[in-house]
Amino acid sequence: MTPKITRRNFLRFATLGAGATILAGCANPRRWVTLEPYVRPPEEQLAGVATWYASTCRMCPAGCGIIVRIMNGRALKIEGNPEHPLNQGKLCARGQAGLQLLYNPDRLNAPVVQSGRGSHQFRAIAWEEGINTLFDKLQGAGDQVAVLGGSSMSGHLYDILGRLTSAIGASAPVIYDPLVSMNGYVALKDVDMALFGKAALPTYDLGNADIVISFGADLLGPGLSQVRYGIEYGKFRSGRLGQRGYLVQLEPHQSLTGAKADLWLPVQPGMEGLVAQAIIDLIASHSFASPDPLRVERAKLFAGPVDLNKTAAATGISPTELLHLEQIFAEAERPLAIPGGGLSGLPDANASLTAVQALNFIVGMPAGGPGGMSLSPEDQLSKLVVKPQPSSFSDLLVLLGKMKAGAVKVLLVLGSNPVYELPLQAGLAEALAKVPYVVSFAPIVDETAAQADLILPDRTYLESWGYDVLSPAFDLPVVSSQQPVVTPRFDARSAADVLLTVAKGIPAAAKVLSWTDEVAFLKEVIAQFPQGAVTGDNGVIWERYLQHGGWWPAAAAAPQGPATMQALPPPPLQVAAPQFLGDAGQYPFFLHLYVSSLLSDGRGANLPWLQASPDPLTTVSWQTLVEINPATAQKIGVEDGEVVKVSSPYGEIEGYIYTYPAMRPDTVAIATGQGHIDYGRYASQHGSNPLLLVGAQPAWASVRVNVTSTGRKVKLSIFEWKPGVEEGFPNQAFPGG
Amino acid sequence: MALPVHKWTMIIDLDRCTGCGACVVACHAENNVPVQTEREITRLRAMHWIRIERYWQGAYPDVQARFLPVQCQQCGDAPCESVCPVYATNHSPTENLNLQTYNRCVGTRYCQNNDPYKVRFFNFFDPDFEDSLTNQLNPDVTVRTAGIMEKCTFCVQRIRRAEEDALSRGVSLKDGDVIPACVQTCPPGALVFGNLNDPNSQVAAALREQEQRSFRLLESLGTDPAIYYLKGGSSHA
Amino acid sequence: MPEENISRPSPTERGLPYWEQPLPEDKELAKQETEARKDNLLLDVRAPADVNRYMMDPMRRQSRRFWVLCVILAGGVLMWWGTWLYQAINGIGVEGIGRPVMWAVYIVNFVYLIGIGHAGTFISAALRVLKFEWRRPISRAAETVTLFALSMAAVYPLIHLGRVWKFYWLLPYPNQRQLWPSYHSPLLWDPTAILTYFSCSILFAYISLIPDIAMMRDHTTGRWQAFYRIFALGWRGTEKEWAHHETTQNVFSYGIIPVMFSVHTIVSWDFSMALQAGWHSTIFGPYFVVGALFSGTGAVIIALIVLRQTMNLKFFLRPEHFNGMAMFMLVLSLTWDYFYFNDYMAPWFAGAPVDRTLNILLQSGAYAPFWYTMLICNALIPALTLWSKKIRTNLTALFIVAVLVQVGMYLERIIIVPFSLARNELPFSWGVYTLQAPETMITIGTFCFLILAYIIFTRIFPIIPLWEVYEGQALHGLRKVGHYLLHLKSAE
Amino acid sequence: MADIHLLGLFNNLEAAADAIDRLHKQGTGDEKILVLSGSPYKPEMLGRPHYHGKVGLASLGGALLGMLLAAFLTVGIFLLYPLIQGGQPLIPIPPSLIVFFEVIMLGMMWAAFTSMLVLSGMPVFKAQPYDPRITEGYIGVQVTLDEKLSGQVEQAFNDAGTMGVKRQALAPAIDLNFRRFWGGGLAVLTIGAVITLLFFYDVLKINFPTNMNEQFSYGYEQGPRLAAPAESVPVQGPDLIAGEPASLPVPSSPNSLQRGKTLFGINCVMCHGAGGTGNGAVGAFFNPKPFNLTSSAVQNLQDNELFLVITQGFGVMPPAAENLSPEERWDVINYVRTLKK
Repeated sequence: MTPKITRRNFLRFATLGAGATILAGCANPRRWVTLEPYVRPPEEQLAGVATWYASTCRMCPAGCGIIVRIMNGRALKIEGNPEHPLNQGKLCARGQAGLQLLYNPDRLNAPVVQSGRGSHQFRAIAWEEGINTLFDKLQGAGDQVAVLGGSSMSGHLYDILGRLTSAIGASAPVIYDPLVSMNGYVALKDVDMALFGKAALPTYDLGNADIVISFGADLLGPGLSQVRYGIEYGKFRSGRLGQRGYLVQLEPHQSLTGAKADLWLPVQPGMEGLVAQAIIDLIASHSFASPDPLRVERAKLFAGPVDLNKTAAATGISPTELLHLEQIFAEAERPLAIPGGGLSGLPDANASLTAVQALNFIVGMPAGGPGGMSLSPEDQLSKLVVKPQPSSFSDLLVLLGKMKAGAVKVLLVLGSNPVYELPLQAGLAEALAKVPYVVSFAPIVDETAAQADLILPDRTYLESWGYDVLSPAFDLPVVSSQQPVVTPRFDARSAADVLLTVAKGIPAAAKVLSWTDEVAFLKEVIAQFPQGAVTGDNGVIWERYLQHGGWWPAAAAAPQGPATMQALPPPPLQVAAPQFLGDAGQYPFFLHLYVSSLLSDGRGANLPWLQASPDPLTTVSWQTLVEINPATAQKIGVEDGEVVKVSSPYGEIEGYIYTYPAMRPDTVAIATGQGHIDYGRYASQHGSNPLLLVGAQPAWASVRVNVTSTGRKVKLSIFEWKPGVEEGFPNQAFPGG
Repeated sequence: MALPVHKWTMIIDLDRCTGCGACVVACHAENNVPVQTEREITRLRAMHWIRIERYWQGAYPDVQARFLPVQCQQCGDAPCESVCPVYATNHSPTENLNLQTYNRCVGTRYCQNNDPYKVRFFNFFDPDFEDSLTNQLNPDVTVRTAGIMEKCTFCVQRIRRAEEDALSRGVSLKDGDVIPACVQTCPPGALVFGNLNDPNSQVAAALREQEQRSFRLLESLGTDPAIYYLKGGSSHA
Repeated sequence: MPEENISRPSPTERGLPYWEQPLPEDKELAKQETEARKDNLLLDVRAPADVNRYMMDPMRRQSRRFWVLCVILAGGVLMWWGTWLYQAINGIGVEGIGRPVMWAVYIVNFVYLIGIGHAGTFISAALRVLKFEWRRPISRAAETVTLFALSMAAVYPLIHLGRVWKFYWLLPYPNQRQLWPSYHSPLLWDPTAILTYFSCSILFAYISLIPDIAMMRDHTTGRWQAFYRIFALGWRGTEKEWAHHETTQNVFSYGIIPVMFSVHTIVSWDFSMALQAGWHSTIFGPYFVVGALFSGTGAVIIALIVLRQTMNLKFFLRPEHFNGMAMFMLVLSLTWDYFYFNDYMAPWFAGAPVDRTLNILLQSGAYAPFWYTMLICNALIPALTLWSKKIRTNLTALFIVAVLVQVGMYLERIIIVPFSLARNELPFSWGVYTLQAPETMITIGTFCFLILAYIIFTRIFPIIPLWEVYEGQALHGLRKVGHYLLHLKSAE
Repeated sequence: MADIHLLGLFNNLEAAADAIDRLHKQGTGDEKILVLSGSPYKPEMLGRPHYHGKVGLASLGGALLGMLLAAFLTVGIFLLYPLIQGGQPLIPIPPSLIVFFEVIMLGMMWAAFTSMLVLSGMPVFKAQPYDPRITEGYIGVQVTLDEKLSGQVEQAFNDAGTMGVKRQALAPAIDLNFRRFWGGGLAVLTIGAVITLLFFYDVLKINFPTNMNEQFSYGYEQGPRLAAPAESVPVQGPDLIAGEPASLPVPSSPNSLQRGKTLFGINCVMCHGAGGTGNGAVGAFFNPKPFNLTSSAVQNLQDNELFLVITQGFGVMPPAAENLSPEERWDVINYVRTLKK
């Protein structure tokens, strides 16, 4: 048939349909399509114009700018904000899946009170009642109020919480979630303070580096800013600088970064620091034709005696490889050393991190120039806006201590899920038992909300206001705006508004929190900004700020970076081999915990898209895998899909064996994210939670475990045909070569 | 009215692909691809229009994962087309697209058998979008019901929108006006999309420069795919 | 002819009816003739009145067992329909298929049943054309197998459709969808060929049935007579009717043989047109045809043996028939061996990665048991047994062999369809097919229907084409008469 | 006197042949004689002339019909619906050949069958001279002639040694049932075909929902309307910035009015009515009724206010932000201004 005929017929049908459409539109919530010529896909007849709103992604702390496609008042698609300096229009899997958080069928549609903690006996109440209850409780608690929050909380909410707590004399909010701790942000800041005299997070100009040695840092993984480092990696490989870049990855279990590295070295868990130190010592002792002779001098500041064989024995990296690493690093023009978050989970986290950061110091890259490490510049905004300051694990323990001591009458939990995220040893359970009243602001009943007395469902980030001060922000200090892109689908209220309302009644708080609602508050905060790149000529115009998705200066501010900083003369660095928790005989394997690419630290587990999408490296979805080297599997007599019990000194979980060729035989790798008990129909009853294997101290990355088979076997919900992929064709290589 | 002939082409740079899986989820969001339950996936019914095939190269300790994103190759001579008895899949010569008309499909599943890339996915059951999740569904794309074969369309709805806008504005499509969801979101820029007939387009340029790296999947079968892959490179130091 | 100089025997020395021809006086000759009559139906001439009774008695009264069997089979059929409904409502996913194995048992059954449907026509048409006299009593039994096997085969493509309620979109008819089916697709060559083959087989069987229905009409009363009267279409056996009957049967015989060959070739093209390892082969056409005849002959043998034992047809079905069929099956088995070797050899020699993987899978991999069983059943057993006349004429042995051949040929189709599909060019998307309850029940149900329809048919219509038998016997007798006439002619 | 049928039965061929010879001697023509038998005999054996049937010819005609049908199915369809598939030519020869072969064979054999019935006058439902014994191997010789001559015919039969003679009055020459059968059959087929065609083309229509007509997704202009979030600013830019003039209003030009009229017709008429008096067809469903745009209450509003109402919607009135670009909204406003009475 000719397209013309079809078109005419279609038009006829369409006009017939139009009337029906409107009527159906009024009556029937579903779509009514009239008969079309069946040869043409309906994808070819499109109407309507989409509206796009700029906002900020809160699926992880990175804070990418997003634009959301709205039709009919419904959010259809999230895309990266092309104007945004951080992610430049790109987005990761979790960012794309945010829509299912917005429209998650398990969201609470009203505030609820729980008749008994953990009973799931919820009673829906009116918002007024909920707010009044919260008010009464706060009234009664006086200064014995504690706040536990997550790191992806909006800045203004943190600000309001801070003002509230200080006004009533309570201790400052504690911001903690696994992503923060597993990235070692707190520890890194301390190290940078010590080395560079500035407590800021480091950012790495991967795109302009030529030699990169990553000490277990999963740059391309979910932990850090997956999108930004993805973009950087693209540049890194594009060979703009006349070379393709050379990436060395040291890690016991191959991550996405390891898969893309040019040299993957399975270092013994926890020994990355030693490798870094060995490189420093070698640089100090040898003298190569380095582009910057000062490197040797700087190295000497840290160097100690070097014993290659000892290091090799300890780390499992052969002397020649160590020499190779040292040589390429010292000779490279723009080398880069990146510490993995895992280092922060070692007993001597500080030493290891320092060793790696020292390498960057030794390189002595001029800041502002291409390549090298620089320190995140958001401190320039510290006078203007407040951003959540992640607390260390010890801060958290202090809070728990207070709770156990009964010094906390009301606990507010916002944007974090400690019951799921904290190891049992931390003793959150008994701490909570001591707290008379727990209020959760979770939009979905998660494990913590299930232990709360009152749940005032917050709005998800796509329907609420806020801003995020990027940290780490790469070259520019950025305040990323967050605005509702749709009218709320559920009867939820923004926590900030709730708190502002409550504050009205508390005299002390009413003085410092005089705003009618959060928008007024935000407007006031934004109004004081200087002129930015996208915010018009006469200072910040609120609308422009929302329209373009944030505020950032037109050009890079004063150069940030090591060179501008006077390194305090450090003591000779001595990294000790970490002491792993658990007796080597009883627990023969090292536990390698890593952040799941899709579910991240578990906050993504309630989104079907993330649950059902195959993990990039194992192609398994919905399940918790216990990854071990095939040789090891043979040794202990387990095979794919076998249900095993993984036990550590602190706990034990069940998981399914997956033989993973690219990992050390003495290591067991488990991804976080699964094992929810609550948190919605998609999250609950899938897999198990490896965080239960960790003890009650910061050293989450130095645990030994044992693996024993339960004899049961299951089918892996796997996308690849594993035998096929492993055997492949007789004498045939990978298609991409 | 004679439409300009577009040869829509995608380039996948295996050197840049980090296997992060952003494209997979972006495709789900854009094309209303239903998610499969754990049980269904164990029965080999996972459904992702674009998938990242992961192969292993070498043996421990020199082993490394290699990623190969595979989606419908939009073949010039598609084996899947000619076996469809109801014209549910047919070819658009003006765009070199491999069109799929869900409404016509009766579910013989022959196209999947005859498709060497196995990038066609069959709806074994009705998709279940839990109540409020339906708010997100893209009205530009039909929600497929049970018994229907579906596959990557190069986001034909985005192509159509771009074309209609261009028509209404009276201009011709520029390079970058059409970007499928997966290409749009790919952080390292491993995916590039454009019109190969336009010598100034990104794809044409990339193919000119990266000629020696480029190959097409199972090209020997004579399917004339519209997706070019760039081999993963390697550097030594 | 000139009337005057013809001399006729007077009424007194009038000839006897051909069924009353006496034995020769000579003892020796008489003995030989009785011997010959024992195992040769066409020489063992009886009065048609009696022969009719031989045929109709078993049709008249049925044992209790028969009805029980019918009920059981009917139950099977209901199970089939129920399962089909369940599948249509829930989606084809209740079947065990998944990526990349999109076709499985349903297509296997389809190919297998089409294959069964071949021997019938072949025996009744080809042997008729080639003037094999011994085919006369068995042709209808074979045709009937064809009819019901085909009717089931025609159902399977529908069962396997993802949206069976839209099956009519596959038919070429003017419609408001502004589209016709695409004849590019082998899936449309199939129905075209099957429609031709099926409808013509029905007509062919009916044509040869008309005179026997007339016989039933003449020898029944009441309601049944009315029933037969309708289907006899007023057949009287006039010269004109017989003449048209003759020509039509010849047209069908000559026409349906090439159609038969084309049908299974086209079925094989469903596979060999695809870019699939283990399918993409030029030998598939003849290979499938031979396989079809092979399994079909086996099926007919099974049917004949069962009929002979249950309906007491020892008079019609004699060792000579089983002997002939068995020999036929042996030849076909050897031919199948050759074609299979042919189909196996080429990929083995070329050694393309996929083909090699597939061969490994079959020879030493998970599917090895199926593969070897197939080879044993299809090649080894017929070759070892059927050479001996003892076994060929021993019904029990022959029955077992025929059943094993069915098993072998069914396995062959399984190996071709789901097993080949499990491997392709991208190891990432390999897979496996696991049998599930629904398709098992549907398969059993359809075979129940096949058997039920068959046995009911045999109770309503004569399963032996009596008129053909009479023709044969009469012609045997007539030779003498004709000789005599000629002798007279030559006399003057 | 009327003709009658005489049927003589013989239990063997010679006798039958003898009888026929005798009839010939009596001068009975072969056309008056008919031989009935339970299994086919060559007419020559009974000294009867050979009979030449026309079935072969008929089946040839059927084959030709089949060829035409095949030609339509293949070439015809490919030309009617030129859709490219799998890089094949528009009219692929080999597949067409397959269809040709099969359909030709179909036509041939069906024609053979039909012609067999028609030519041999089947089906016959009237009573005919017949005897059940014919299917027991007996041979019947039927003679149709004047009753006067019946005597000598019976004589001939007896001389030939008949097993019995049956006489039957001549039935009406034409068999109405025969006509009814074929004519009726043809009529039924035609009517059936016509009715089905009416269904195929939706002239007669059963309105049952087919797959995917009802979509889970919320289409354009449908669903329960959700208002745009208050105070949020889309990427396209704010429609109004507090304290600033409306962003680039379009001056009221004839073009703008023309565009506005069209857009008004598409987006507003269904509720506000063609004249804007609020009497639209769909508006009738709503309570409160849509505004009367010609009223001073509306006309006195500022442009900016109208713009906001169009953009964000008002009460049950849906926001048009998604369907109208800001310029288009200004066109509509310009047009609405002209509705003032």
